Amino acid sequence: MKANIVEAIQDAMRIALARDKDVVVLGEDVGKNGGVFRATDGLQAEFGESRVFDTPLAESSIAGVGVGLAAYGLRPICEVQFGGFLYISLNQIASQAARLRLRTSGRLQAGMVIRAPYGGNVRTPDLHSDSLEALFAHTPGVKVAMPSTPYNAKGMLLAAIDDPDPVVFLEPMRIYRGLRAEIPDGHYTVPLGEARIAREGQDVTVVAYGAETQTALEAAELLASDGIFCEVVDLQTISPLDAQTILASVAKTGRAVVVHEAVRQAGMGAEIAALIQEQAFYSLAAPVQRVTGWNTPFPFVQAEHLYVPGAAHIAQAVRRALRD
Amino acid sequence: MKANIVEAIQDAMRIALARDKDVVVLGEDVGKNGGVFRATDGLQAEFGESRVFDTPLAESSIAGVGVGLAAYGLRPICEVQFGGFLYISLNQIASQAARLRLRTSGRLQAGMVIRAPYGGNVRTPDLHSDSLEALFAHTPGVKVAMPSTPYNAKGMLLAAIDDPDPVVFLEPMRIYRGLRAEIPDGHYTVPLGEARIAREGQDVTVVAYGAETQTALEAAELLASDGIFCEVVDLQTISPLDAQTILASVAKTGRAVVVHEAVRQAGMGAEIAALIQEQAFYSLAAPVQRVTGWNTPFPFVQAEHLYVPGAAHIAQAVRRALRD
Amino acid sequence: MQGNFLRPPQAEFPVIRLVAEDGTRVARAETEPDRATLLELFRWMVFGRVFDQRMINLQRQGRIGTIGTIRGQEASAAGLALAMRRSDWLVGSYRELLAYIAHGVPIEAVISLYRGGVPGPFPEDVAAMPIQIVIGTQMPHAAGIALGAKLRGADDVVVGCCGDGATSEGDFHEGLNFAGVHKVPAVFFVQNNGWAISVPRARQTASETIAQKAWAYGMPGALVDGNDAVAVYAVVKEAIERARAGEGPSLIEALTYRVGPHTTSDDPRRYRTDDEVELHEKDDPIARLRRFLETEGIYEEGLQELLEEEARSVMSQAIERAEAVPDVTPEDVFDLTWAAPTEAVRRDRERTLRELREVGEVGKE
Amino acid sequence: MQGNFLRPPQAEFPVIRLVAEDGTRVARAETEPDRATLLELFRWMVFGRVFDQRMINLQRQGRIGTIGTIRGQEASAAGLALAMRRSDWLVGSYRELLAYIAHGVPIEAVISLYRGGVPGPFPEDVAAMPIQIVIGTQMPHAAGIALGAKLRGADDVVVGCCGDGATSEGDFHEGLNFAGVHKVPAVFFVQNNGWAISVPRARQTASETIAQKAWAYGMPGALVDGNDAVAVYAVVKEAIERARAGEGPSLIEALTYRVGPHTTSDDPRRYRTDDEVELHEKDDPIARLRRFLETEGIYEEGLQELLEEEARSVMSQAIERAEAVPDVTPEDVFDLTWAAPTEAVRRDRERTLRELREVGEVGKE
Ligand SMILES: Cc1ncc(C[n+]2csc(CCOP(=O)(O)OP(=O)(O)O)c2C)c(N)n1
Ligand SMILES: Cc1ncc(C[n+]2csc(CCOP(=O)(O)OP(=O)(O)O)c2C)c(N)n1
Ligand SMILES: [Mg+2]
Ligand SMILES: [Mg+2]
Repeated sequence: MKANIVEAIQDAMRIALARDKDVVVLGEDVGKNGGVFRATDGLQAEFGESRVFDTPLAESSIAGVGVGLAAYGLRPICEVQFGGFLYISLNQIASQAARLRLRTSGRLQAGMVIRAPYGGNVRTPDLHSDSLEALFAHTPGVKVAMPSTPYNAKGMLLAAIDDPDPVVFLEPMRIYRGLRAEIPDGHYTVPLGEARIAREGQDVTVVAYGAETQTALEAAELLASDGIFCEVVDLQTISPLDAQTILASVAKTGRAVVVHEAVRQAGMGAEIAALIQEQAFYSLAAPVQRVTGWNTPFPFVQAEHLYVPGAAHIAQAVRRALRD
Repeated sequence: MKANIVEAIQDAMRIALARDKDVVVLGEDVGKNGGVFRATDGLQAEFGESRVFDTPLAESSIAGVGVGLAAYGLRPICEVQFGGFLYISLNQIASQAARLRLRTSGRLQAGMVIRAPYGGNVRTPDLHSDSLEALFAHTPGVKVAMPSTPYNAKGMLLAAIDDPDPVVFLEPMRIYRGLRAEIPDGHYTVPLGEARIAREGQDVTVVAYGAETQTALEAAELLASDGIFCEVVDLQTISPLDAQTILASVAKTGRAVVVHEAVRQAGMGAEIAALIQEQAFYSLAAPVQRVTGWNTPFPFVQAEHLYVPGAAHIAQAVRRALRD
Repeated sequence: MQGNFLRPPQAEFPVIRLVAEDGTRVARAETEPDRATLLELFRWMVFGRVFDQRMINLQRQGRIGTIGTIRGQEASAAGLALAMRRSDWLVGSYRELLAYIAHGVPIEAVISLYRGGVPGPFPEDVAAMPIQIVIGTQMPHAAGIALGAKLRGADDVVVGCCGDGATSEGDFHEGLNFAGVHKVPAVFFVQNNGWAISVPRARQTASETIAQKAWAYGMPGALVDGNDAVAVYAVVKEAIERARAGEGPSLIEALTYRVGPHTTSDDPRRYRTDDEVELHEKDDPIARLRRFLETEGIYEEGLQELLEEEARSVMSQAIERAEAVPDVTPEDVFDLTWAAPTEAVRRDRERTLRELREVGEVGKE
Repeated sequence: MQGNFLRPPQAEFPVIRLVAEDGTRVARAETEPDRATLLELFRWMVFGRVFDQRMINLQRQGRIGTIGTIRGQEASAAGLALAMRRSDWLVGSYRELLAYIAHGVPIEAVISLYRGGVPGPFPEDVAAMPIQIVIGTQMPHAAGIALGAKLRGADDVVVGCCGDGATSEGDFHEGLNFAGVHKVPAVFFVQNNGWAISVPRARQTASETIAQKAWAYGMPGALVDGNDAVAVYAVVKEAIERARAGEGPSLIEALTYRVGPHTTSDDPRRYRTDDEVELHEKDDPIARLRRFLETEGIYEEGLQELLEEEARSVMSQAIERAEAVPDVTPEDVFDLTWAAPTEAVRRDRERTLRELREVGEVGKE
């Protein structure tokens, strides 16, 4: 079938709802409205109100009720309407979902998915564009998945729904619809914890994820016409971080650029740069470069195109990595 | 006067309450009880119930009411009883306090302090020992201060109370009382945003903060007897991060070890390692080492002494940095 | 033999109404608006209608971003704003735009915000928090500001507003509970417009009314017909005077209806019937107030048209001013993030700006 | 002329009591405990008293960490636990330790937890969430578990417990509101022991009772004498049966008193008078039930002493078992963090363990 990312995600939920009656979908406006991005469109009509249902407007309890459902043995897929509102869910995710297994010596676990669209350049209002993946990457016990294509969006979401650990699933709002591709019908998974090589190259490793993977690929294309060949690593899962794939690429290229649209300080770029210099110090020909959002809150719409790294920003950093 | 850290903090609040009638202290049990660690002991009796008062048991509103008080022009010092509960306050701090100035074009600002004890090896119950500084370091618009001595505890808290930006002030529970020192009477400040050299040395730079500064100093002492001389950089302010002081030290030593008790992945150690390799790549003789908590939640008490880096862990990393 | 220990909910809140749908008076109140205020109410409501339509048009033309609609809710917004002093604090959200403007916030500041720019500082004499987007978070702020006023011994009152959906958030609870315990001078005003995007009020809470939630916080509550501007004004006025007199906070539920879509991005046909909307459209707050003014002999022929004309021209000027405001720069964003930037912030700002400049050059290659 | 639009709180909740302080019966209820259950209640309450004292002693000896005290609250804990089926879920906190044990959680699991170790998995047939430390967070869990039971068509009921202080948390609100809307089979049980550490109930919420908060969620509420085990049992039983019958959730406030310190680290003299404590100490729930058993002719001479003896020996054995459990290892922590570790997790685990081993060697130098 041909699908864009939001359709791929919807397809994954439809398949999961059909194959496992313990799967339930909950969140604000996920029922009749089908979600503000239509990710759950038609699911309530197809599976009924006891499988797909609206919650009150309360993000802490969306996650917290999810923990309860999971403890009882169901497989909740909780939707938080925009990534920035995950701040409100964080306590239930980090202090509860992530630790249920530890606290019960494995007797109970919070096998649940928390889905949220994230990211900027979509002209959304305040706090709708934030990228909070680093907060969850700093929270062992939850996995963090961030798809970049219709294929991995569907496959990773199906993997996340099957996963016995809680998974925060951050969807690239900016490319929800822009990217359309052929994906397999029916059930398949893209395993959590594995990065993929999105483009091969030998000069510089560009590590990206989510919507920025596409931007990194654009940059690679730009640079290729100048004879600079980037290897683009698409992390897919942000946590646990697949260090091996990154390191294997850097072993080849000796140079790396890490890209994300989240705030720079204490973001994933820091973790990846730290990891590369730790493990591949002697194969590094230049410092790892970071291309990120600024050390400011996500700005007003008028400045967002400057805040979210574009292909030119990435290309600039690649050139810097090569200059050094 | 001679004071331990908790007394220094109390002294700072007493001075601030006395010199500025807009300063108020609020939180759970801060009134009659004087706080579960006695940090606010006697303050209500001295300044009255309208200056020092208990709140309902609700951490989101402790921060949120603080935002309102600050917007009105007061200088709230909010206490969150244990660092782990900052997860609940995070939304009000990150989505509100940190952005009030931006949203009002500078007309209003959340000049407030959120104090919380943090850290392990104190045999506290579940979620009482977490170190969440990285979440706040990833939140531009809030400053993060973490004292390590009675002197900087008092001076930084007084600076934080004066600061027009919101400050998350994380207090090293483990050395609240263990460390006693002479500190100046009366008002003085230790400026936010400046690290200090806690011990000079030329072989390896050890970057630490909070309670781990003391552990790093212990490690330095251990190593000195083996002829290894560490320079210990005490960050004092975690965010904004004083890169210059770190880089100046690494320029001298060529080797660095970063220490914290928080979770390793996406922690401050990552940011500091990333920064050093970015800015001091060619003076680095070995990869920056991280000595941190594990990539697990803070464990049960029986394992905490293994989780929280001890002097031996730090010494081990210093030797590793020298071996490379 | 005892049993049935569990007491089912019993709070009954009759809907307070002073003017019936057909514009006839049904009751009088001490705190109701005088003649001048009645005309002001009408003027602002008419303005609100024009404002709403113009903003929707601007959005359609791509000149502003997504915007919430306020059609049908003009009486609640105007009634609440006019019952306040300018020095009283307004703490609300995107659904209270009309209240913000009537309270003194420049229209161009609101337009700037929806143009994706900085709103610019509100005037010094307008007491208001920023227009909140993160649902419910403003309620603890309202409690905090009101506590500030109480501690300072000022006679400012705070009006904290939110929607029916927002009442489900933890922050709604924490804010009102705090306000109750500290007996602060605040009025909590919930515009119950029947919907939170696609979620109907009945799926938001099993509580029969939102007004009765007041009792959970030890404060009085009131349920007012939110399409009756006269009643909204009177009830809010009573609550504000009570708060100003030191008698503590209260909670008002204004029963109204969102006639338009949630925002310009919303398609309400997905979740509600046209019949339902039509039914509510008939109860137009502007028409109701106009009929009342007519009955009272206050309305002068052609007034509404005049006010509409005036509103259109005011809007055109405001749009012009807003569109003349230069776009936000990265410098603005850095400089508004920190009040006291440290050396590291200054260096980081410079690095970021340098990289942006370089990319600009790369772009020009 | 109308006015006084604001309706002050009016919910009146009489305290439900079946047995008076002096042990005489004041009322009967359909759902009250039978003879066997009365003796069970007494047995568990006596056990609770012994348990509490032993835990405090262990703490003083440094054999366990800080522990909350439950003295004075035994009737609430036992009454609630015995009204449940074992397959009903208990979702509570550190103040419900006695309820957990009476519900089937092994004593040594509780002791292990306070020894700073893993509690070990609860037995398969005990339906309970872990003993919650993060105040209020368990209330949405209770709602979620109850929704799970409803969706599965199971007849399990969930009892979600917390203290009076916890009612201020946003999660309390969100959990109960969710439960109300989805009409789940849950009973929310608040042990109002007068204090949240040093904050008295009156400073926690301005609401006259906690029971009346039920109405804000569209559910029935009840206020029960929490020192009357017979009444607690009867009221909880009624609420559970109602929930099991599909009639939805309810909220019970049990009025009791924390006679001891908040925990072994707390010094209550800082914030309350000895007089207040003495006053409450007189109303000892164990003495009350014993007098009632005597009046009813169920009590046999020496029973309490026998039960105390039994409890002491059970505790000694449990302590022995708990102390025989090996300390938590880093391996345990890693292996309990992830159910499905990835390759990166395995490598990270190995690195961490290797570094720990190396440090161990360094330590031996
Ligand atoms: C914390 C948070 N969650 C979700 C949203 C997305 N959202 C915007 S408006 C809205 C519905 C609000 O309903 P209500 O409180 O009734 O106000 P109304 O829009 O009807 O005036 C939602 C869910 C948000 N802005 N903030
Ligand atoms: C979220 C959170 N905030 C603060 C604390 C610290 N704390 C532990 S018990 C307690 C008081 C709880 O009072 P209440 O809910 O009445 O229960 P009680 O202890 O009286 O049974 C506090 C503030 C905590 N454990 N969790
Ligand atoms: Mg609404
Ligand atoms: Mg209590």
